Amino acid sequence: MHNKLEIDIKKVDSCRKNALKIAKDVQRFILVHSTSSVERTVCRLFGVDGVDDIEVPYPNIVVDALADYGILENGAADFFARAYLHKGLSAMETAKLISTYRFDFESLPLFAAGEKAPYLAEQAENALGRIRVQRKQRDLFLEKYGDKESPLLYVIVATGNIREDVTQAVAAANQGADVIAVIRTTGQSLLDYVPYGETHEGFGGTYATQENFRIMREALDAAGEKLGRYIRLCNYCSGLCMPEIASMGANERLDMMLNDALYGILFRNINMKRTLVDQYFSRVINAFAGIIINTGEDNYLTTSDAYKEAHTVLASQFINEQFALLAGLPEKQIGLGHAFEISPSLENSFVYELAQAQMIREIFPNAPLKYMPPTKHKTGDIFMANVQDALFNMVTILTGQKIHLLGMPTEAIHTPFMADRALSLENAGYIFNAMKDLGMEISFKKDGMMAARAKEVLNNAHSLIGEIAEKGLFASLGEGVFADIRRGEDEGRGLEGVFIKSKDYVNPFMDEMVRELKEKS
Amino acid sequence: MHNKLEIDIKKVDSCRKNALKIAKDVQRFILVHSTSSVERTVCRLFGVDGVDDIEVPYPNIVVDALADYGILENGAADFFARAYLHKGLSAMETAKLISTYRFDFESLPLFAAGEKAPYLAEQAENALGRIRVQRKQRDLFLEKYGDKESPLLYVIVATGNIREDVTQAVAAANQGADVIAVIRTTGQSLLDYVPYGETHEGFGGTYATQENFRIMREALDAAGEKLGRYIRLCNYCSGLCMPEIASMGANERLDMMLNDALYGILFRNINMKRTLVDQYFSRVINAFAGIIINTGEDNYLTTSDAYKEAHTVLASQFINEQFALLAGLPEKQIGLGHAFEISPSLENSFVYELAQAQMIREIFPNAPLKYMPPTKHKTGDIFMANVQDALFNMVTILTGQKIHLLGMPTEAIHTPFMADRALSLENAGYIFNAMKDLGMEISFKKDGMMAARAKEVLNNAHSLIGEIAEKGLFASLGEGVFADIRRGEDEGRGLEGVFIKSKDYVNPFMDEMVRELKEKS
Amino acid sequence: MSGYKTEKRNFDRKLNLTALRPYGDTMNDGRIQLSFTLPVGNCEKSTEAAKEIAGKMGLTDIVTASIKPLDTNFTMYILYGTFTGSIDYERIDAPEKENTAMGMQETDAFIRENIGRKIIVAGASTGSDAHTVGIDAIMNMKGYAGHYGLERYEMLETYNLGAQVPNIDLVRFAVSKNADVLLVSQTVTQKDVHIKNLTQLVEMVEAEGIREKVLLICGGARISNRLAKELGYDAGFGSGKFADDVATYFAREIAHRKGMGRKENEQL
Amino acid sequence: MSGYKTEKRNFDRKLNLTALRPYGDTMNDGRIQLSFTLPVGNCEKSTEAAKEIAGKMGLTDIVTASIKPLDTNFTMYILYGTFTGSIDYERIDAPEKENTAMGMQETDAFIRENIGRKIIVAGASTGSDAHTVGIDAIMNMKGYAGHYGLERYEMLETYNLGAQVPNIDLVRFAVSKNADVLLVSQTVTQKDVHIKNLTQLVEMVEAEGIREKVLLICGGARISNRLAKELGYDAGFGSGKFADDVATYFAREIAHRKGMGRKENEQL
Ligand code: B12
Ligand code: B12
Ligand SMILES: Cc1ncc(COP(=O)(O)O)c(C=O)c1O
Ligand SMILES: Cc1ncc(COP(=O)(O)O)c(C=O)c1O
Repeated sequence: MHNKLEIDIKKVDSCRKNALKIAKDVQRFILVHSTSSVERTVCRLFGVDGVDDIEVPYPNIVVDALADYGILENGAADFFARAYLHKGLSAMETAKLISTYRFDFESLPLFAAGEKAPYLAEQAENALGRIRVQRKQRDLFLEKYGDKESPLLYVIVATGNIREDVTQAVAAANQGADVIAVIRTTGQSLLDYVPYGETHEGFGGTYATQENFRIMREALDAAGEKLGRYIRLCNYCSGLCMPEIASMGANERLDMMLNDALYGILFRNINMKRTLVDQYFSRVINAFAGIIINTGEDNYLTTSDAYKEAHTVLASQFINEQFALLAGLPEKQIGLGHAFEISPSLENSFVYELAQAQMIREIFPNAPLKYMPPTKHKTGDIFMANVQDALFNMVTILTGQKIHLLGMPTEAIHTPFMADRALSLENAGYIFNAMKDLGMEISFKKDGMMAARAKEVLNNAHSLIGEIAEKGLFASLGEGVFADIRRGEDEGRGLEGVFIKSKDYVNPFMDEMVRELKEKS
Repeated sequence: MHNKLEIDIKKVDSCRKNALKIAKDVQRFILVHSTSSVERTVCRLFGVDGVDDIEVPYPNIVVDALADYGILENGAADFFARAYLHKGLSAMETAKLISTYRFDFESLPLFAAGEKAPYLAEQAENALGRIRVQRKQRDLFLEKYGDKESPLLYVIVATGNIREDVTQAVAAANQGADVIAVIRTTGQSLLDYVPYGETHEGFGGTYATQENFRIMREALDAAGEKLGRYIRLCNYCSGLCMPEIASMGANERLDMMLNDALYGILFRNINMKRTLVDQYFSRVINAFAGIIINTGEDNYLTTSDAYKEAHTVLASQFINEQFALLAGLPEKQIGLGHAFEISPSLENSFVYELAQAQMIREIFPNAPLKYMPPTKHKTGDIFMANVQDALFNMVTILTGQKIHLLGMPTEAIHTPFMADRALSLENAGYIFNAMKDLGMEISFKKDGMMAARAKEVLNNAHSLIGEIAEKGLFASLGEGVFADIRRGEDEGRGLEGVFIKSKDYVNPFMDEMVRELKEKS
Repeated sequence: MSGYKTEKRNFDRKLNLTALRPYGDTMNDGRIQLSFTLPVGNCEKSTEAAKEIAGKMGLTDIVTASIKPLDTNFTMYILYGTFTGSIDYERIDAPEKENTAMGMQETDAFIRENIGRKIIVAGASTGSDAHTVGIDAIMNMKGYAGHYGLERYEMLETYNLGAQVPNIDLVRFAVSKNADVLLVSQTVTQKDVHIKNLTQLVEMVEAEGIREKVLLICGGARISNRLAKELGYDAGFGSGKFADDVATYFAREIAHRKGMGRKENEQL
Repeated sequence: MSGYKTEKRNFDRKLNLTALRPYGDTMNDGRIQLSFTLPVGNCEKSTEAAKEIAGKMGLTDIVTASIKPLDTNFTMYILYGTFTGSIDYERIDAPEKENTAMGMQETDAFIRENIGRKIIVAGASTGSDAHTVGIDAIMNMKGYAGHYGLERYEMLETYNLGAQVPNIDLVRFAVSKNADVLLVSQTVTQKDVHIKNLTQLVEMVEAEGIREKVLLICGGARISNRLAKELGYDAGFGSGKFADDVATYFAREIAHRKGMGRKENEQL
């Protein structure tokens, strides 16, 4: 199935080179900065969890306090080490004291790095140990049940109530789903904290909380046990709490996370510095936990015209890929996203979709590509919608996409009902079986319209990346290169949470994970 | 798009040779025989129409009387000529007298052939003239509106009430349908007469009467006028009245007729001699009227296993083709039938369907192939059924089938509702547009599974036709070569209506049509 | 009717079988999908009409998902709504027909043992119905969907008369062979031809005075056991039923009658 | 409920608008398709339950087209039935909003002539709703589906604040620019968050004392003019409506009010 479209390899290499340049420029910035959410993540990795009596999460309480006392620049880890050495307090105990204003910051002595090191090392070991256990557990399941060669059937649940979500998810698993994504409630991405505990109310989705993660994980493991299959769990590692959610997911053995370097900037108007710093730590954690990230280029196509903007998807994928690699993610954990969103009224729309999907498959041969279904041009005509999904299913089986997000006949109406999901799984099941080996049977015309389309998209992506590499990412985002959305370097949500690390700054978790990831590769 | 499957041309030629031998053997039999329905057709062409007070059609009254008086062997034409020369009676007047037992057969003199000839020639001229006018009218419409290159969208109406049929047909035309087939009521094919007049009650279909033909033709011409398109009309020229319905259709400007040399024998247990003699005259008329015939090989697949029996379809098509050519039908009027009926549960079912459709397209390059949708494996799951039809639609656009019979989401439930047809047209419209040029973009693997499947089917068809050519068609039908159905040479309905022509037998209509068709080719 | 009163949403979320409601994505949410065509042109008024019809069906929170003009005077609607009623599931009595069908050998053995002779079976698709696949699926040697047909059973003597067989022919044939079981298949149901035809068959069987002697069984995609009984048949088999099911049924039933006379559910 | 009583079929076949019924393939046949899930496992009993629910919706001649087990305790049904009721179409009042939308130039000309100054328009997708495509389709220069957006109109001064804008920000902004028209887009409707959000906006507009001064217009896939009015908006626009429609509306409405004071439909 390789190079069915005579793709210009040199062009591809040059795209990668430029993308690496773009990422490295930003990486320099990232490495000298930290953010409030990065530090809250550190708190969580120290075992700080829960909320006070007015629902404020302890990690927020701690980090806000450190900011007030002007000692956040050293990082939360440094602080906890001092609190421990000074009074033998665990991080959680410290947090509780802070929340009740009973922690005496004034008299907290500084300690020499050498004194703090052992404690920090031990804490890192504990935290990473917990994550290793979960990663090992996943490997054991996949060994025991074996894994799937063909595309993974990915469906969403979004009732707003984790208990209903479980009912729906288990039914979906029994109907053949391989991946369950619990959609997040509207606007959680804009919260600068992570809600706590089991939740039953959400709009268009369910709150991403660690307890909700645990509940769903448990349910899917049980269902998988019965079915003799490993059912993967996915959630959203984006918004203002990227790294915190990454650590939650790592601890509860999520298998995939929507996690994009740019999505929050573009679609949630989160400040770019904040997002870029956050995405780095979140990806280090995902990499370490063996979690596959899913990028969100599909959003460009739902926002702007999918035919015209195809090249922005490719350009963004190259950039996402380089950021991911810099964060230590191996290719097999980089689930680059794209989508079937060309207007059905366009003549030969399917031919173009097929060409683009094939092109991306060939340009990123080792990535578990995430292919997203028609949504924008779905209408309330559920019969037609089902046919649109049928064509989408075909593209996946013909081009070998890996993570196949099933479209819903009711896409334009409501978040999926149990029955909608069943119809959609039936649709894909039929087509994947009926066309199983068709991809190997057909080849595409030399210099045909498909080859031409692939070429066009690659060329446009190439020049776009070239420009960005010149101007730099920050400046380019200011010019609306993606989805026609302009974002200023110092605009957007969450900038206040970004700070420059002091020379004494420490983050033992990050350091240790990065070290191990380097070793591995 | 030619020879995408490296089809063995020599094998194909040899199939045709054998099929011709099969048809010629039977043709010898056909030419010396006539049947009651052939003679009733002669009556109709003489202008005999209508029913008596107990609903018996005058053509039946006449032919039954001639049989009673033992003068049917000369043919009805000879009789009318004598009645005319004797008493100056028109055929219709004669029929009326017979129906009231006031026609005096005893004293009817014989006349010399030379005396009868001028009158018969004149009658033939009148009848053929009416048909020529209709054929010319069709050509004019097609000139005026232009005709369609891409597949013709063929839908059925089957309310049982011709007036509701019109409502449904016009709606379908407005939604984009190109061909309207009025399905016949259950069991009409077993009636040894053609019902008369406008009808409002039928089971699973509407009576095929000349008045119903006229009503629908008028409605479709009016709709076509508004749309600036010519809307084709189709009905069923099979059963015990094949040639009569052919003449009715020729007079009312039908454009297509389901008309198969073997269908009646196999699926309606009509005697083979009767059907084969009838089909000849019916096809001569269809040929002369410029009507495209549709053969019924799809029925083999709905009756038996579609994967196993694929070769019987091809064999039958070769035979149908040769009978059609012998009756003077040009290739462009021979709409050989096949269908998408492989079980959806079979792995790679679509790959096989695609291979078979492509193979047939290449073996009969000039025939307006009629491709029929999944039906047998449709269930009441209307959403799934819609997806099955989507795959069927794809095969047509990828392989260039010509007459595309749209599948219905409610196939397993009821004859189509107006809304069902709309959904189905929407389905096909989307796919034909989205995949317009895909067929030209793809080619199939050399010696791949598609090529192998085509080869297998052709080989099996080749040996089957070989056997039949040896044993002869009559004997072979006795052994259940098609759809596992065995039929004895002298079993089945309507044998009593078959007779050997006397030396004085005349059928001026047949003779004149055959002459003109010969000239043309 | 405009679907925005929030109180409506506050329903009990526990399953209650005495007040069973449809399920969309939340227990008792009552969501239902429907589609239909109205013989009027598409306009704001016709949309309201569609909603009003849904309202009359007891639906609230109606969402007009799709409006499809089919012709100047016909418009199709796809709607979603909440069914506000409920039913008492406990109350429904639908006797689970014991679906422990025996396999072929098992049935043959059962017949040998309990009946001691071959059962004589005559089947056909009668009336104007030309559909043979159904009856063939049950009777033909090769069977259907992996279930062997009755012809393959050693302890059955079977006759398949095919399709479009006049009812009277089937009955006369049964008499001549003195069959134990009559199988009739009906596929075309439009204008209820199957009802008329099946009823006629029952009458003929009675007229011929063999109603007591034979088991009268019908089948077809639209046939349910319930309908069959209402029409005076001993049993009915719909889609998803195969030779094993019907063979098991008549073997057991004949043995049973042989044993303890006629069953009560027979009287009617 | 088993659909075989033939009398039922003998209905009048003429269209009667005072007794309008759904249409399958014959006038007044009343055929309807529905699908729903029941939170019980698949068995004969559950099938009867599904039919009973359809019966409670006023359907007869019910055909169980499909039974799909979704899980051990969930089963989906696709049914067809005959709706025995009817509605009086004549009686329905749905004021055809004059859909004679003017083109861009036309509207500009109309404004020059009748209003004589630029109309100031502020729009946003407010609350937690992040969907911008809808409001952009109306406002962006390039427009949508071949309809230019409001930004391209010469006689409009437009401000598109984007998505997830707090209602209060939109209102304050409107005050500062003293806008004539407020456009708000709502796409997410789950748990009726759009209702809550739209209601809140109206309250704020009133609180700020500018309700009289501005035209308050909302839109979104699930917004109908009717719903908008019920919520206290001047108008609402759903799918299939574009910049021309809304521009035509507010231009005419403003001119109209300028002329003869406020319309009656305003009072409520
Ligand atoms: C194949 C088929 C045909 C073939 C039949 C070939 C043949 N040799 O039988 C052909 C093309 C000839 C045909 C013709 C027509 N058909 Co037809 N046909 C079908 C089709 C596509 C499949 C039926 C089938 O074979 N199913 C497979 C079998 C195995 O399933 P089954 O019959 O349900 O049988 C199972 C059970 O019901 C049960 N069973 C059945 N019988 C019996 C009997 C006993 C005793 C027992 C115990 C069990 C049992 O066991 C079987 C195995 O589980 C259906 C649509 C569909 N998908 O259902 C339309 C369909 C049945 N046909 C239909 C119609 C209208 C016709 C025609 C009348 C159309 C016309 N006017 O020409 C003609 C029939 C003319 C006539 N005189 O009857 C309609 C019926 C509508 C209605 N509800 O009334 C259908 C539903 C299609 C449609 N939507 O219009 N048809
Ligand atoms: C594109 C899209 C997205 C994109 C949005 C990109 C963007 N920049 O806007 C992305 C991927 C970001 C997205 C995210 C989400 N989405 Co969304 N999304 C859609 C989708 C596929 C298409 C919507 C669209 O753009 N339609 C095209 C526009 C042009 O149509 P329109 O909005 O109806 O606008 C027209 C008219 O309504 C009118 N109009 C609209 N607004 C206005 C305003 C005025 C003043 C006027 C006059 C007219 C007017 O004019 C327009 C032109 O005709 C729909 C499904 C669908 N096919 O409808 C789901 C959908 C709307 N999304 C949905 C959901 C739940 C979400 C999420 C909440 C999911 C989640 N939990 O993450 C998030 C949103 C988070 C948040 N905070 O809001 C649901 C809503 C369910 C419901 N009824 O509540 C839908 C229906 C999908 C589904 N079935 O679940 N989504
Ligand atoms: C990368 C990514 N993150 C998050 C989301 C979900 O949106 P929100 O930001 O509201 O969580 C999406 C939705 O498409 C996405 O692609
Ligand atoms: C050639 C042909 N004639 C006729 C028919 C219609 O059946 P009947 O014989 O009942 O008219 C078919 C149906 O498929 C057919 O293929």
